[in-house]
Amino acid sequence: MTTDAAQAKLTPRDFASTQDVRWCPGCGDYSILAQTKKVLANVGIPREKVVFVSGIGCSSRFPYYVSTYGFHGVHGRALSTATGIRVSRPDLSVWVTTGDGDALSIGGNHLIHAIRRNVDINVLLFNNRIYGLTKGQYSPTSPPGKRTKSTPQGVIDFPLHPLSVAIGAEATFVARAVDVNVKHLAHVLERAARHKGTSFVEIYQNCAIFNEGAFEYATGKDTKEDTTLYLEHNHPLIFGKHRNKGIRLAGMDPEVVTLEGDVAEDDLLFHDETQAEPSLAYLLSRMHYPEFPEPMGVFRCVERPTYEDLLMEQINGAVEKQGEGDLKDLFEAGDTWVVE
Amino acid sequence: MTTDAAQAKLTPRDFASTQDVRWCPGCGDYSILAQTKKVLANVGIPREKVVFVSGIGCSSRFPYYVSTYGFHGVHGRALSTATGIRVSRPDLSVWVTTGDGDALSIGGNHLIHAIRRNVDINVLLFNNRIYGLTKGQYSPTSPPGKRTKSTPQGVIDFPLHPLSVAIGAEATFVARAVDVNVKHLAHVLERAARHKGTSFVEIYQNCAIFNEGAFEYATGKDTKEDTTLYLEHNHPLIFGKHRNKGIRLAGMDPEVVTLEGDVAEDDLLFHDETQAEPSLAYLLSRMHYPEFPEPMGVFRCVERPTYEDLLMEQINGAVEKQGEGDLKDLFEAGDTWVVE
Amino acid sequence: MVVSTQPDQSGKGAQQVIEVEEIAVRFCGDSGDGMQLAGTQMTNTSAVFGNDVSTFPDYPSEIRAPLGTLAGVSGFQLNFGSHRLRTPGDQVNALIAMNPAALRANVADLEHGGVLIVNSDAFTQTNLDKAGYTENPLDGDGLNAFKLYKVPVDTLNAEACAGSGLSGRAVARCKNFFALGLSYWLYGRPMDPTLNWIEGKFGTKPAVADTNAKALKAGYYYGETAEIFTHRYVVAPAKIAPGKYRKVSGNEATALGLIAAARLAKKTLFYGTYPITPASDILHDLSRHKNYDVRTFQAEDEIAAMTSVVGAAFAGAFAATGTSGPGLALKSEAIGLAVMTELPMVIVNVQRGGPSTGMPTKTEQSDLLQSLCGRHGEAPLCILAAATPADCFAMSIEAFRIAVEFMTPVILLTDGYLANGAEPWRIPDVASLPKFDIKHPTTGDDFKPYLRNEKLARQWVLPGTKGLEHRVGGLEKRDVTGEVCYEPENHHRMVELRQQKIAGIADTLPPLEVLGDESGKLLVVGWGSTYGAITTAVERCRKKGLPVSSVHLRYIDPLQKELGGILERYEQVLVPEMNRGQLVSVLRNHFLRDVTGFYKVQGKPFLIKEIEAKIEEMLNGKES
Amino acid sequence: MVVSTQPDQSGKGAQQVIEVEEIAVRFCGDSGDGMQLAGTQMTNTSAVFGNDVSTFPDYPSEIRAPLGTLAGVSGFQLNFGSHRLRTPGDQVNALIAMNPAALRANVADLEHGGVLIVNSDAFTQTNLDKAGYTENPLDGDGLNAFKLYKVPVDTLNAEACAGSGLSGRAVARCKNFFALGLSYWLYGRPMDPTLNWIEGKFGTKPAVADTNAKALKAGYYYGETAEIFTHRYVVAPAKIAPGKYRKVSGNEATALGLIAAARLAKKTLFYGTYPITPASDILHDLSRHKNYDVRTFQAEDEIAAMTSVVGAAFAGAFAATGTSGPGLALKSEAIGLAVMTELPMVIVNVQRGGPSTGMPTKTEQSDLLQSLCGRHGEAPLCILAAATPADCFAMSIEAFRIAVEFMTPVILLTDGYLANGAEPWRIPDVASLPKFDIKHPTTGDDFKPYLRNEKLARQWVLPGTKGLEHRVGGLEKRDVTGEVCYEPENHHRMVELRQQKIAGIADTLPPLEVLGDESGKLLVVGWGSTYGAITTAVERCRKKGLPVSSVHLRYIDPLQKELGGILERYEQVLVPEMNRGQLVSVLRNHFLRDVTGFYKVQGKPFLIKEIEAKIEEMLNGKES
Ligand SMILES: Cc1ncc(C[n+]2csc(CCOP(=O)(O)OP(=O)(O)O)c2C)c(N)n1
Ligand SMILES: Cc1ncc(C[n+]2csc(CCOP(=O)(O)OP(=O)(O)O)c2C)c(N)n1
Ligand code: SF4
Ligand code: SF4
Ligand SMILES: [Mg+2]
Ligand SMILES: [Mg+2]
Repeated sequence: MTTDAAQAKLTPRDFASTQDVRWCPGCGDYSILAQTKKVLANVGIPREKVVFVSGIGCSSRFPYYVSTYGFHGVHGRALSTATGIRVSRPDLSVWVTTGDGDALSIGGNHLIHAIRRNVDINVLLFNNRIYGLTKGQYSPTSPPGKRTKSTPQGVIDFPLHPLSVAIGAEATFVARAVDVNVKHLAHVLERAARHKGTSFVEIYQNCAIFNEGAFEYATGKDTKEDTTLYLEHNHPLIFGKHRNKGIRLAGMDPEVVTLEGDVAEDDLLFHDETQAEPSLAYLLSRMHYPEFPEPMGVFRCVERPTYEDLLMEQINGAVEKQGEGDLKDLFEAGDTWVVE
Repeated sequence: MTTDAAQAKLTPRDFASTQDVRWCPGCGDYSILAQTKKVLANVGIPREKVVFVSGIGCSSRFPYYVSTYGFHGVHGRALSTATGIRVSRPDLSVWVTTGDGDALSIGGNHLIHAIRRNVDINVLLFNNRIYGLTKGQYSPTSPPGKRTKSTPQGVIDFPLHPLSVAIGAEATFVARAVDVNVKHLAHVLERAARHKGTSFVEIYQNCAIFNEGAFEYATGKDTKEDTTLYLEHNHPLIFGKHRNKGIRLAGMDPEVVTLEGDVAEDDLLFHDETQAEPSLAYLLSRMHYPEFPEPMGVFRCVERPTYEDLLMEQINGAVEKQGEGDLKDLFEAGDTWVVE
Repeated sequence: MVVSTQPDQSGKGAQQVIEVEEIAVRFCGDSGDGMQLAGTQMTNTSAVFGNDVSTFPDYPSEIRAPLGTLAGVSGFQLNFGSHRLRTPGDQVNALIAMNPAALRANVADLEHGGVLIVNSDAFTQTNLDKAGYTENPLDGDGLNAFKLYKVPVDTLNAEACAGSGLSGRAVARCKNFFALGLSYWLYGRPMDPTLNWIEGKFGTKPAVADTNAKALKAGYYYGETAEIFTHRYVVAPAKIAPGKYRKVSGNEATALGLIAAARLAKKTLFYGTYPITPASDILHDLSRHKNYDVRTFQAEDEIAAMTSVVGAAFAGAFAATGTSGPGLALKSEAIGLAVMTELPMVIVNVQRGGPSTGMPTKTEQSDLLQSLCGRHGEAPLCILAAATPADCFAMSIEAFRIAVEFMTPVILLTDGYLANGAEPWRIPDVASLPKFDIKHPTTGDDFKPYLRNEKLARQWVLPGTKGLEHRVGGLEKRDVTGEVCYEPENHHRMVELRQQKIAGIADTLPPLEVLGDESGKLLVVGWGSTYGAITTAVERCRKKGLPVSSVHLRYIDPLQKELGGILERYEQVLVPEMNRGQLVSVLRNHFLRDVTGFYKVQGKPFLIKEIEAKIEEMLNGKES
Repeated sequence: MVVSTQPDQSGKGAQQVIEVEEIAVRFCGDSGDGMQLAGTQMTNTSAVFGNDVSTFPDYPSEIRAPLGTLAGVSGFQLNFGSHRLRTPGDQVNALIAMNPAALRANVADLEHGGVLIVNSDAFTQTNLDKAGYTENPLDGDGLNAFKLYKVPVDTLNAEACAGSGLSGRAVARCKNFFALGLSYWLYGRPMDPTLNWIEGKFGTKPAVADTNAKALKAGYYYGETAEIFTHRYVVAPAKIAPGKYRKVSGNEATALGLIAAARLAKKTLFYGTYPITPASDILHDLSRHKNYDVRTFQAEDEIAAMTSVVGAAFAGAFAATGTSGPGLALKSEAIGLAVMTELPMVIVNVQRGGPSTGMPTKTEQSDLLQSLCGRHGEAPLCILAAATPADCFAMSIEAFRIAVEFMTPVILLTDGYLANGAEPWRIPDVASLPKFDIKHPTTGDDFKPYLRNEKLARQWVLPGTKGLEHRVGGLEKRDVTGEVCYEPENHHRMVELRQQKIAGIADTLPPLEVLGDESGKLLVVGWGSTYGAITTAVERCRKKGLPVSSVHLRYIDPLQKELGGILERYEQVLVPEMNRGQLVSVLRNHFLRDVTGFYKVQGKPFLIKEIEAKIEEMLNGKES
């Protein structure tokens, strides 16, 4: 939802609640909170028009820390709860903060169904590849082999890749960011806020206690340029400390090439976030470290009517055709008879 | 699971149960039942080693009609039930029959999680694009605009495409067939039966009562050659009454071309079901009527260890390392003390 | 029951006319034979004629079982009378069977000496085989117990409709009207209402309209002219409160009630649900009333449905869901969230045969305890139960009344029998309906989300209200402020407060009325859909002078305050339930009062006579 | 409680030695301060020393709240005595507080006149601020009620460990051992067990081992030499049944019991679950025992977990799941399927504070009614409740015994207090454990899936058995054959049979024993984790000569047969519960017996004295 309400401009601080924040020192959630407040201020939606909805998890504590309306629901059901809110109140800006367990384990089904209906909700998935609140069991995004409280010999479940799942359900807005790259995170969050329809954002989030360093490769000073690739619409896929590496298509498969000799920028795969078919976005979602740099930014951003708009069309259409419903007509519809 | 047990070969009739089949006249389920029995006989798994598991729906009545072991569970949970069976009994051949509502609406989460774990289960999704048993509400695969019992003004939910969802979860075996093309259906079912890991098969199934003709385009005598495309491994994508149309890649997007002039077979997209990356399979899953012919057959078939094999590895490994668990050791582990 | 008999005046037929107080007719045939339509037509005609009516359809549990098989038989039972009717009738007085399977599946319910009309044309060898008859029941004397009339319906119908220009199949499809016409003659029903309906329905297809009308008349005149019928029956109009009426099933009435409540409060009605038999029709009905700002949401499952309803309630809509047992089980956790967040919503549970998938198309009353206790922790809420199909309307409105007045989820229990059964509904004057005036707070000066009013209800804030931004959720709340709070004493107090709030609803309930004497030997206590059978049985027993009274509970939690005192005034208490004693355990627990449970868990409602017999048995001291 | 006092022989110190029967010590500090370890060490030492022990940890509900804040305080309470102990102690006799926040969060639980040792070094301005102290509590006389000892632990520990070669932070990490040493001296505990433990644990890192040992000794000798301590306390060994012991928490014991049951039956243990506090540790424990053919499956949610367990049971495994309230709610529908398919499985429910997300880290007994009634339809099953941490072992085995003997799901109720509390467990001789001999049918001559034995249990067939291929599911079954069946009488009968089967379990239960007189003025009835507090309270009252007895229920459904008779033999019945009277309603319903409920819903267990007081109040006739 995007309302640049002409009103006394709010500052990020205005979006802070009175509750003191209770995440562990070093938790990536702090940075996401800070950037979200900044974006809310930028987008300029009045505080009372915003609702944050969550399930259960460290990430799901989020609504307590923003001064908007908030609903801390049950585990995994944030998206269906948010859908109920949006469908009955399309005037509200609805945000969901959720975890990799909350959204992809117990809540996986609600996620793909909200996405396919394209309900206008901004979904921030805090992916720390672990169950934080319950103290360190593996999650659907934990890498195979990882030893956790519930997998002393290592994870044997093949992980789900959040963006691939979202694209499998044909999401209209799909993006990725990482907690510590705050500028880019804020940029992506603002793009999500301005998209009409379900905006799905995966945020790499460091769990300092149970999965410290899980994203070291993507955030480390001297590794990040080679392990991540920042997408730009209509630009070729270039990355690397020296910006001399790129992604080229070999048939249907991406390959890493070095920009030298006969390999020019024009030979590279160009990003097009508006491509109607999600196949490119899907292919990008398949690029994983270490084989590939992991794309960051907006993978896909296309228009499709939202569920609630289509519903309101039917409702308003019905009112136009049949007129505001009147109870007397309702009661007397069908065969009636009178007893004197 | 694939055991060509050397034993008195069973016939399809041997796989018929004593229950009389109770689907409506003209229901596509009859044909799926017939072909499945044929395949069971071909594959040669002993009857007692086979378990059919289902949820609730017309399609989920299936287990009653085969003479193997069967479990008719609750709505949407066939895959998690089957997982419990496979994990505790890897010697059994486990099959799931499910509907578009059972597997993709209430059961969507269990489907993607079984798929990502690659539990060795053969999943037959009877896609009739409607809720049959509950008499005609729309399902997650019903096309937008469709008028059903619960959508008198037409469906406003954008549909889920079963194969795209399965590929979003990185399924190792993905295929499609249609009820009335029995030869091809049997072929696909046999391929599924022989694949190790989760085999996901979408079957276009006609609901004669609540969605008659939904697949007319793909089955009609004079339309089917132009509306469907039968995939062959390592062969170009060719279709059409006169086999003169093909699919070519334009960047990342498929396009329909006619084989004439300077367009030769070699210019077409070649199918490779074994491609490690699922991007091609995903792209194929995006080809929908009327813009494209809808691919039939095996989209993807790759090897990946199954969940239960990895689990048994850990178990056997533990036994080798620590020896068969002994209760005395178990009880006396850790700090103990003796009171005289 | 026979009132008087005299020779027929009307037609030339020499039949005797017998006047009776009520008649139960059942039409049965293949799903394709249009039996539901025939039954509905005769119901409407009888209602317009001035009789009281009560009906119950009996669909096959298979969608479309093969033609002519037992599994494919569809039936419709109509009870019409010259006095108040509360059930479709214990026993069938007249059975119209269109084929052997229909005969086989239904003949057991036909009263001894009852009228049995069969379509003799359908008794072919193949059909007999499909029905599992080794020999034709129409030959031999297996049916001697009944007044058997073999009518070659197919032939007669075909003859009557000859030259209609319609195809043979189309003509055959009219045979239900032939059968209907015949029953109209047999029971002295006017044909006009149905003729008008045909006109209205097929007006655009004159040939079809014409042929159906021909078939109807042909059936009627066949009765008059064919010499085979020895009796006719007439049922005088009933004394019914004047007013405008329509027929409603329980599910229709529930949908009407939900819409009415929302409209009366000038609110959006959000209905989030997942289809399940026998609740789905509520969704179907509601989805057809979008111009009443009804927003139906068919969710991916019951958990999504329930949480969407919680979200909608938080957002300020009139939020409701409908389901049946298995769905209610799945909603348990989310309902707990609704209790903790103290938001208003209505959960309609149309009970069916359990446990598990059980007998999905059959009726039962076995979700009472799940409704009461099926949540973790101490999670009290309000539970209502509708007594008749039309009562579903009143109770749906009442459910919303309580939900918003006390800021609580309310479970409304109905069941498959109410949902599909139908009765006349006296259309209320809109002005006479309850008023809803809902006040959402609008000013922010130190607003406290969990501050309670004298009814212990917290305020219902609309998101979007400036200055009232706040957060709620499933964690324990600090009293008044609503912040997350783990303090021991606070938790203890909040648990008590939530209980007291629900208990307090009792102060707003209508008094519980006793049918019969205020005290005595035996009290029958019922709840929900057993109302019709129990009340009729008690009335009949009282006519016979038996010292029995009854109370019927439409409020399960909290119970009406009078109940405890009433129970004490009777020597014995009988509690008939379509379960294994769920209300019995509630009564024992609340009142430490020994009561006699009378259980029927057969997927079918009680018959009046079953309860009558039980009452007599207890009064004859066989029990207790 | 003081037994004797005399001047100290041992050290030079001039302290008085006081002999006492039991002591409750609580260590508290920052999550990082190693308080759990210190407490565990003192527990083991005391156990080895021959005392009875009972412990309870108190973790912060935040994962890692900021250093030095109240939210970050972690505590460990140890009760050790010269007689049988059943609780961690009502009141703390000695509190060791490592910083201001720890003092602030715990001092209220310290007895009047109790020992209070504080790490004075930690009482800096920043720490005082973080704890919310406006002034330093160590100055002024706010703590005069206690024997306050200000010990500069950081300094002394640093001095003692000087020259260890370890970093300052590493040395600081040893301060819990300094505090431990001091308490060892104060309570005359031997240091060897801990010194040995240090050796074993850090053997590979001599510097670390050495420094920890130094710290321990330094603390010990500080007590001896510093003149500040006026008293020492000794607690004589208890008379404990001879045998080999280990300490177990309720969750550990549950895991041990599940594994043992499966091993005894030579079966695979399948444990399908979804993590949830406070049940997750059962999963963690089981996942470390793969060599016992334990197959843990962390499912995507509780519904998948439960249905996977149903599948595993159908496949022939010993199938179990573990969860807490919200998870049990989600499992409701699938448990109904287990009831209908009559398959054996164990559902462990570790209760926590509800409703909804409630107070997840706190204990409660409020899922009894959900366990009993939280399913649609008539879906009876067996419910057990463990009484102590170690009892979780016995009851897990008993749960499987009943599950396979009667082919039914069994719910085993524990709670957060049992789950995390620990007590000594006398390690049983494997040969003394129950035998399981499970017979799966192997021959096919007209096999009937729902044919029942004298216990009404059907047979458990292993898929893979030739000739026994059959289908089961959630639809109603025909008696004996198990085919799908909608016949009215059959349904009625099956509903009865399922109920009778569960009722029949009572015939196989151990007799219910009364503590105290077989009849009299007052009976206290408890269930589950209240055992320790109730039993101790009743024993104390009886010592005072009060006419009170008690029974403790570990079987909730069915109840033991003796209960009804027992209840009749007492004038009054008191039922303490950590809920609002869930067992009370069960007793009232079953026995039409008025009982007095005594409810504490604070997320904390009953104190012994609270129950003592209530007993005295009732016997003084204030109640009833
Ligand atoms: C129905 C239910 N099941 C399980 C839980 C326990 N639980 C709470 S949060 C959580 C997962 C947390 O992981 P994630 O969603 O990744 O959030 P994070 O804490 O990592 O931010 C679990 C299993 C619960 N609260 N409710
Ligand atoms: C928990 C639960 N919710 C809802 C239902 C009702 N129900 C049974 S089958 C079904 C959907 C059937 O559609 P599908 O899965 O496509 O199967 P089909 O009948 O079309 O083969 C529904 C909603 C149920 N049985 N259980
Ligand atoms: S446990 Fe991890 S995710 Fe949770 S608050 Fe702490 S650091 Fe953050
Ligand atoms: S309703 Fe449709 S899907 Fe179900 S049996 Fe009939 S034809 Fe088949
Ligand atoms: Mg996480
Ligand atoms: Mg379907």
